[in-house]
Amino acid sequence: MSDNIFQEDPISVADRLAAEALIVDVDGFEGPLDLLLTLSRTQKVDLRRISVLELARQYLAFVERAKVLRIELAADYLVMAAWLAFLKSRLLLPPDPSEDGPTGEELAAHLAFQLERLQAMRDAAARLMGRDRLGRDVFARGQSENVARIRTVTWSATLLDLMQGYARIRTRDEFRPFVMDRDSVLTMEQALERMRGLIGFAGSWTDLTSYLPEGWDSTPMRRRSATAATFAASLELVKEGRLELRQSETFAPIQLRKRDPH
Amino acid sequence: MDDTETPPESLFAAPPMAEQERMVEAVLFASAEPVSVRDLEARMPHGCDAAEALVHLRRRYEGRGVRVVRVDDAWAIRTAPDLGFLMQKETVETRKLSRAAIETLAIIAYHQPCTRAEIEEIRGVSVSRGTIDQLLDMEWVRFGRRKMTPGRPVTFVVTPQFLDHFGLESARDLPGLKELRAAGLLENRPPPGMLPQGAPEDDEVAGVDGQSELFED
Amino acid sequence: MDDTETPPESLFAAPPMAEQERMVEAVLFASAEPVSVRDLEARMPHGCDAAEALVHLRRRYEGRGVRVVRVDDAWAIRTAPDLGFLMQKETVETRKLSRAAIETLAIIAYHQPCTRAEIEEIRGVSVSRGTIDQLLDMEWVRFGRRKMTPGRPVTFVVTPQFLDHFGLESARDLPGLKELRAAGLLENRPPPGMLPQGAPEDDEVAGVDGQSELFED
Repeated sequence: MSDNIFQEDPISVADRLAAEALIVDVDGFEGPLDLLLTLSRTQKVDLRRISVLELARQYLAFVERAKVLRIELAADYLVMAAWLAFLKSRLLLPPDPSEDGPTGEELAAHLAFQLERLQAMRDAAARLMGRDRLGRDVFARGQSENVARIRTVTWSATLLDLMQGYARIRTRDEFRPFVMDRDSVLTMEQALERMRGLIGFAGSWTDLTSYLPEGWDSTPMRRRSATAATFAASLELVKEGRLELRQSETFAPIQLRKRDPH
Repeated sequence: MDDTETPPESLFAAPPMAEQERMVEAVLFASAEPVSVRDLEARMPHGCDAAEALVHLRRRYEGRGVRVVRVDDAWAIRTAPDLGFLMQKETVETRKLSRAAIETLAIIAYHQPCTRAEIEEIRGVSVSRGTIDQLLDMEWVRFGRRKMTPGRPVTFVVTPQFLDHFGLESARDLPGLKELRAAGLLENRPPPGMLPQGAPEDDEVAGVDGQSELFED
Repeated sequence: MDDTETPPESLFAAPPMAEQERMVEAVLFASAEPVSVRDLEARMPHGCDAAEALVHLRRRYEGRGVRVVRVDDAWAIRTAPDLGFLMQKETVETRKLSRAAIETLAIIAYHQPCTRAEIEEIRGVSVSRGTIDQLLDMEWVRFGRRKMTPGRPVTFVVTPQFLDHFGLESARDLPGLKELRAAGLLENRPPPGMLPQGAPEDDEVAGVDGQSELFED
């Protein structure tokens, strides 16, 4: 990040051409910030002294040119264009006291900070990749020793295996054909088994609902399923001659009683 | 080593012997196989005398923890025989955990404390005894407190060793589904029509079955 | 080691330091991976001081063809960087990293622990699926602890393998780290008002829901 002596140099024709040449390769940019960073280089100043207003002009001109050339720009480029147009107006017009929010200068300073930070990370990445690297410049032991004396098996798995395993199970559900979640469904077989165990104690008329298994009234879905299964199981037991059912009127509670074998 | 003839005259001077010794040292260290004098010289700058460098290097390592040894007509660096007892850890054989075990482990980690029935519910297949025994044996999983539900089933939780192995501060640091998806880990979609029961993995590797016998009560 | 308390009196005296140095030398030579002081001491006889032995060993190898290097809290022997040219045969083809992956890696290294939203904020574009996946797969990056900000997003940190690959003793030794910090370029400065780049942040908040699902009962 060395200071540059051409701080306020007006943009030369060559730089202008270079900026316009960018249009040809709009796909080569990794988003608006990357494009802004490239455009900012035409100013030939330290990023900390960049003219954001000038940069906004360049960017908007770029977007205009793209329109003329009928290059379709991705939405985020247009969002950035709209934002820069707004920033430009804030920077050029005297501040409106009725409007709150950050000033144009604050917004410009943050944009400059973002550009500087992105450039700094790119420089850092380049320095990192330029280091002496294992397997290329520096080498590990080629022949790690294996004295096969004790063979203990250890089982290995990486965090990635673990997460992929979990992801595999969790996404399997997304693709199975629709089936009811079994934990909210009481099957008739389950209800029947339960009722067989309980009817021995049903000497007198008892409300059917009191035979619902514990915990099954927690949600409407579970309650409905348990009621239906218990009712169906009761009908089955009536058919077997082991139970009597009665209901005083439509929608009245259904009651049941053990039927003694004659 | 028998090769004592002088190297051919060269237009460029060979590096000093101390430097040649460094080179031989680095090559022997990094090579997967023993390296012959000829191969050493083929790699080193022109005019080097690998045989002589080996003599120096060999002397330098006398009495050290490693030695320069001759294997047939090639050379290698090996640990000193009297220190073999230190290498026991190197003999450990590492095997990949079976898919069933990984999935079971993942469910315990994400849902702990977690009963066997819950694991089966999530995996959609029954969990063989060997799988959990294996995880218990590895000390990645231990028994948690019993659940206060009918039957008071035992639960499983992951251990500090598990966290240590996977570099986690706590099980809470495991990334969520959304984050897994964002990282591209959920991309491999199973073929459509694949039923949960339809995935009868190599549920247990043969070895695991054998192991379960070992841990039977 | 931080642990400076004197070891408990032992019936057997620890071996002399020269002998301990040999042992450390043998173990480091035998292993391709870095070995921690703790692992060294676990293998060595009771009462040994691997950290001190390492100081001696490191000095002994100064200027040699191989060097004793520190990787995080572990130690390894590696060839001297100036001799890399001899090792063409050993060079492993590393997977070519995309520019996005390289930048993402640098951002994680310099800003760690670092969330996905922060990476996106700095790069100004969303992080594609494969990018972090690739870094995780190479084991240069792993999940760190969750951030104590709304949504408790997961973070990424670099691994010892990353340090080993780039020849760094610790993440504090990243090139230019101090200067970047002094210049305020490692701060997470929130944008004044609304910037288009701020958008990924919301995404992270939505992540809470996905996350909580996992930890239901």
